[in-house]
Amino acid sequence: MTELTLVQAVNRGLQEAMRSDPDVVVLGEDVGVNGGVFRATEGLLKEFGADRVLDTPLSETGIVGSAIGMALYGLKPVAEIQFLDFIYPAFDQIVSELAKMRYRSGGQFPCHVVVRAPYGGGIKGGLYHSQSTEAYFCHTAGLKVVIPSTPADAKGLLLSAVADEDPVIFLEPKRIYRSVTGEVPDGDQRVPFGVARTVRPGHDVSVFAYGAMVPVATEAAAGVEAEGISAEVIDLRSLVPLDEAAVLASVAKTGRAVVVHEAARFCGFGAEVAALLAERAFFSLKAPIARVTGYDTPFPYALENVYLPDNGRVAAAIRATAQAG
Amino acid sequence: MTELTLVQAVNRGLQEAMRSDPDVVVLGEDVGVNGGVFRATEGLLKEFGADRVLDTPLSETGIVGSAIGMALYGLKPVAEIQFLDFIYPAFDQIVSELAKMRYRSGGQFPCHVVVRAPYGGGIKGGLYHSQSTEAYFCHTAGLKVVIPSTPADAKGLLLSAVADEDPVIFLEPKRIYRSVTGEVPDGDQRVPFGVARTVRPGHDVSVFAYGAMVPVATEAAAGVEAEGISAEVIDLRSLVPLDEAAVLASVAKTGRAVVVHEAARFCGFGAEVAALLAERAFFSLKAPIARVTGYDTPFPYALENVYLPDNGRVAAAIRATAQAG
Amino acid sequence: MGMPSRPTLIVRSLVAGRRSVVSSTAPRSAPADPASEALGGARLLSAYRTMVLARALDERCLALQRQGRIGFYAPHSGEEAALVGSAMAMEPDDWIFPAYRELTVALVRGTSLQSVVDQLFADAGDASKGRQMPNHFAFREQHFVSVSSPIGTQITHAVGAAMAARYRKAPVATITYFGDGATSSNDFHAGLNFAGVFRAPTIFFCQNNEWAISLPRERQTRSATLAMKAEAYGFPGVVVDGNDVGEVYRAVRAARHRAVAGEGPTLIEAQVYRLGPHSTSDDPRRYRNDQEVEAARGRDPIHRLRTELTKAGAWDDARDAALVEDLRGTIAAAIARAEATPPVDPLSLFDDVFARATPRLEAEREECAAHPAAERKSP
Amino acid sequence: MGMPSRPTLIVRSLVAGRRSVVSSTAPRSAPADPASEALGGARLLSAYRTMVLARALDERCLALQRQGRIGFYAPHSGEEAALVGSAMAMEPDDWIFPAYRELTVALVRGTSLQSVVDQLFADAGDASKGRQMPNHFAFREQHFVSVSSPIGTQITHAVGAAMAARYRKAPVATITYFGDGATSSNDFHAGLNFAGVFRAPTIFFCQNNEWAISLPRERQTRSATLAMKAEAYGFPGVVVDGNDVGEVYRAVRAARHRAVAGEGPTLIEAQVYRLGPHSTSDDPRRYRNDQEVEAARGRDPIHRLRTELTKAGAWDDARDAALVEDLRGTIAAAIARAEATPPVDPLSLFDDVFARATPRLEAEREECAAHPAAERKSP
Ligand SMILES: Cc1ncc(C[n+]2csc(CCOP(=O)(O)OP(=O)(O)O)c2C)c(N)n1
Ligand SMILES: Cc1ncc(C[n+]2csc(CCOP(=O)(O)OP(=O)(O)O)c2C)c(N)n1
Ligand SMILES: [Mg+2]
Ligand SMILES: [Mg+2]
Repeated sequence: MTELTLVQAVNRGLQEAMRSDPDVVVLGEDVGVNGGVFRATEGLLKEFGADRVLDTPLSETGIVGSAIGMALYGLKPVAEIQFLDFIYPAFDQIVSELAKMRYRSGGQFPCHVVVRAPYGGGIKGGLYHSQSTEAYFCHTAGLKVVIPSTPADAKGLLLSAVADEDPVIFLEPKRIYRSVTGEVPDGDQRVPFGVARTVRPGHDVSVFAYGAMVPVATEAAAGVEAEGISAEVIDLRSLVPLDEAAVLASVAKTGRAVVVHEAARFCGFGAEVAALLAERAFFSLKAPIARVTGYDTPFPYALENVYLPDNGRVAAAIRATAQAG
Repeated sequence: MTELTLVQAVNRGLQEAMRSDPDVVVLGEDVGVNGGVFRATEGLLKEFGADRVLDTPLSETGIVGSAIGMALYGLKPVAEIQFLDFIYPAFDQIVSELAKMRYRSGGQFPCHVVVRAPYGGGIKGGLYHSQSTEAYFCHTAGLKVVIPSTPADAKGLLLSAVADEDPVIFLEPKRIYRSVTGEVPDGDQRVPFGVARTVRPGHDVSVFAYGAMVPVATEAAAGVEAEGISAEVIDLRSLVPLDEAAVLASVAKTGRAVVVHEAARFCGFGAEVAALLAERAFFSLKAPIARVTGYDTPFPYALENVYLPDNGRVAAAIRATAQAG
Repeated sequence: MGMPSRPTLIVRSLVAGRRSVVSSTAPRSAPADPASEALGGARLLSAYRTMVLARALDERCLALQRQGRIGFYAPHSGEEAALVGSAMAMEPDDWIFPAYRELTVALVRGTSLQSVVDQLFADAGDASKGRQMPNHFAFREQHFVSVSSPIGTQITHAVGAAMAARYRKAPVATITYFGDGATSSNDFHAGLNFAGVFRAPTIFFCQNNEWAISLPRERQTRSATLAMKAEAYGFPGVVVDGNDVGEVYRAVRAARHRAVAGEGPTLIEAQVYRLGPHSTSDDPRRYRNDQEVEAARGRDPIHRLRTELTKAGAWDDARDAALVEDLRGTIAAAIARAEATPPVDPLSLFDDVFARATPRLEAEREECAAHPAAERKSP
Repeated sequence: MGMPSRPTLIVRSLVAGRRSVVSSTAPRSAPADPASEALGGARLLSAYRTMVLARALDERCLALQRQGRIGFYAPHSGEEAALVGSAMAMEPDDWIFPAYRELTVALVRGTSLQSVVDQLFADAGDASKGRQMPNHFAFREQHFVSVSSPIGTQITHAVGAAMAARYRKAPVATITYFGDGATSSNDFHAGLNFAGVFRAPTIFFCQNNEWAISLPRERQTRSATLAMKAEAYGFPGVVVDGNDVGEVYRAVRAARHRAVAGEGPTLIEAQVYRLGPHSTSDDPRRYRNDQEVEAARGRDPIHRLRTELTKAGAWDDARDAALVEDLRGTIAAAIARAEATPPVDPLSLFDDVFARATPRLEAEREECAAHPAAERKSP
């Protein structure tokens, strides 16, 4: 066990994966000499050399397209996109190629690629250094999508991602890159996909969150405890595959649900959680399902704190949901 | 009034818009000399000349990027993407630029652009000539998204789109381009955005659909009538802005809802409709909300008819929803 | 390819002599056998046979589509010399990143005709399990990578695979095929740039057939040639007469040498002409005139090679007639077999999304199984 | 710009003489006044003043960011001659499609210093309503189009606007600014290709400052120069010494003539050097050494022009000291004013998503208003 920040845990995960498998290579903008703009790839060039840590030209199309080619040949590339907001030049490669290669070839050509990207708001990054567009990827059949909210999960899920034969979109909540620290197991300790994590048990309301919203939801849940509301907080962390059993089991118990995410509400991931519950937990539900999310505007700069769900908004939703019906 | 197919109605809409406003220009691949691969732009080059009907190089990035530039200068470009499946090279331009230009400039630079694309399955087009990825666009703040299912709406909504100061993603259900005909008003008769269309009134179950699923849903609703189930079919047609009032009013009446779309289920548009109902119609709901959708696989070729919602699947869902609870 | 129990007609046999000339046991980094550097003798004859097969297949498949027996077809008539010459220049361990007109390349690589036809019929014999439209092949064993419809996307894959081969120190090159239209794609730009920067052992093989559906080459881009675009990425580009199978072969061979010698990528522009429609959905009379097509027919690569072989006394009309007759029979047999092959299993819809289906997919598979196919209506 | 009631310090006044030389009433299609074809006399002096202002602003803003008074800053030190020379060569009706280092271009276009500073502070005086990070300006009146962060996306916009101007038969050119890194972007490829095909009156102005964050120019692409990439699109590319304001001016002027005369686009590569960090988030010592930076300082464009002007007797140390002093005061005043300006209204979050807010957005505005800001925690 070692005490690490979330970004350090990502770094250790990459190091661990590269040490144990020479097929793992890292590529992206500024990942080598510079160690990544967030230092997630710090030290890798030095340890593994320029053959395995590739500073690429400024082209996300090229980064993901060439990563796919490497994977087809047999490597296990981990591509870094500097900010999730800059992934769109690679969107065609991701949705048309990466997600569909195995399927369209009848299983002949799997695509063993991890695409890592820091995402989310809270760093005063404005429109293009803040977005949470996980729903695009979750809606794309053929992609796995995971989001850690703790250092241990950052390393453990990343090791699972690199080991996974399927393409994984690995989103890192940059707002808590350094603000969250925690004990991280040493070595190749993987956290499996498809399993949610109960952050805090409770019996009145279920609160589903992921990424940087997990600490916000947890704080809000702790806050309403004094008012006699017992809120269960579940970190979904694996969006695809989703731990539907855990979601349904929690609501079977509480009968009430609040979903929290930074992304815009309309057609966001929260809609899927709500739809799942409205379909398969309907008879347990005692109150309307609340979504506490970013608003349906582009991500702002000056008003970032108005846009992002915070303790006040989440607590208010928990209260309202606990009291409704 | 003239009897037209859906694709003819699109063609007339473009013609009408170009006749009444010299700022309207059309650009895309094969839209000029060839008249569009589906003939949606047939005759436009001849009537309006090569200055207004531009056959572009094979670059969706260039098509949407240059359309944005034209709009900034003051034109009203209508860009054709040959198949929605090929829009991804332009995705960066659409989500990063088109959707955000007005917002990020504080209203100084609106983007008067329409992006038209045939979409959806049912033509044996396989993975890349069949997809329904409207949810990507609906989740992107700053874009309007409309989908006609009748010739009259095709022309009327297109005229509204061309007149709208905001970017509009205009999706055309190519499966019913020629199979559906109907009376279309002559001249500049617009169908407003944000207003759903009741295809068929009913009082037991609400069925929400759009595009090529509207005839499927309508047929299913007609079929279950004999079993004593009165299903109301609502064509959402304007996905953004969504006619939430109509959705809520219908379920306030029926207490039961089925959402039908071709797109994959997970994080699809149906999730938003379900989430909206689970949030704001909760106390009217008498049964789980059903989604009849494409499955969470890439779009298949040989098994297209297994993948696409059909009369049987929709009717079964209506029955189950009518009887549940 | 998952179909080992089915009898396979390997076209490699048509390309007689290829195996003997390019020994797969020879040290890969040694200077190539000079005999392999030009296409002559028996190998030229096999090139011709493959080209005639390709043409016969095209004609047959266009008819099949008109008869509604297959759903779609994209012909390659006019491009046979470029396809065969380039494919023959590559080694078995090399990787192919094709577009949708490269069926013939798969055949040269040793894919069975039956496999190709099964893909067109999307039947239970299709190595890709009926997942894709006709012409969108994938043949793992032959390193013939899955074709997709979006234009250009395979170009960056070819570069990545080449980088991987170099990382593994394998004497392997990759070749990617694409059209004149694809030079406008994002992946062309990214792929050539990455290849230049990383000196990837890749051959960019551009089939300039003068048209991208209805857009003529000169309106696709204003550069004097497509080959010269390579200079923008710091490596050489060459123009070849794509109707001359020997010239194509030599150019690709030279590019392959450069590649495996660590000298970097090459862009080859093969000047050909698309004699047929863009695809069975296309009507070329809407945008080009008959004279242009007739002029191109005068440069027909098959006609040209037949004349050459005949002049050299290596071929004659009788043998030609027999070959065509023979190939038609072979094709007919493969089609008959495909039509007798059962369709794919409906519930296989849920396979291969991931290596193992997620719980959600398994639930959907059950949901799907519960809806009897009888209730299903064709669109 | 929406701020008409605020007093504006128009830098145009610093660029004295510009208006008198390029008369906006002169017939636009007439051959240009030869006096405008070179930068001399009073106009050269104003170029110098603007460059000094730009440098002073850079220094001040880097300090502001360190003090936490603004959130971010991307300096342009080392690129002043290229920015000022190119901007002065454009006409008022021309359109600018900038990246994030083109603050100085906005100033040359007549944007007030106060407007620029208000954007950096994202306060209620910001023409873009505090929506974007510092350096992401938008000034409608000056045809200075909204800057975005994704690299290269403005390039195709410039081409589309140029095509629109041509369609309207307006004697207008567009210019787009981007870096060496941006030559790898999809929009560079698409934009230059469209411009070539449609002969768009566009100037592609590439600021080759040798670095794209930590990636040096020679690893961005292997072409000998960036300018030569134009040939791949069928139009000319030129390299200019970006430290020579006069040379830049003449090159852009010539390209603008070509553009409005219907002769098509030009790519200009201005060779400069990024003297400072990529941005306030960057530590350049991680990837480049001091000697390189020192060598570049020896070519400092401001120093060069000052020497030139001084030699010509048009400038001296006393005037220089006075100018710097004066500009610092002006900047300080603008900053003071910005810091006294109120923040943007929280509920303006919901404006400008569309021309008119949808019912959903109005509902969210109400929902937002119901949550008191006091409960809000900073991240
Ligand atoms: C990204 C993308 N845009 C549009 C299309 C539609 N489309 C299919 S083929 C084609 C033309 C391709 O031309 P070229 O690259 O010259 O290849 P050719 O068909 O001539 O072999 C177009 C526009 C597509 N498949 N992908
Ligand atoms: C599409 C995209 N990818 C990555 C980034 C992150 N990024 C910001 S600036 C930059 C380097 C740009 O270099 P260059 O084009 O040379 O411009 P310069 O900063 O040198 O002026 C990168 C990689 C981005 N903004 N957009
Ligand atoms: Mg072509
Ligand atoms: Mg640079």
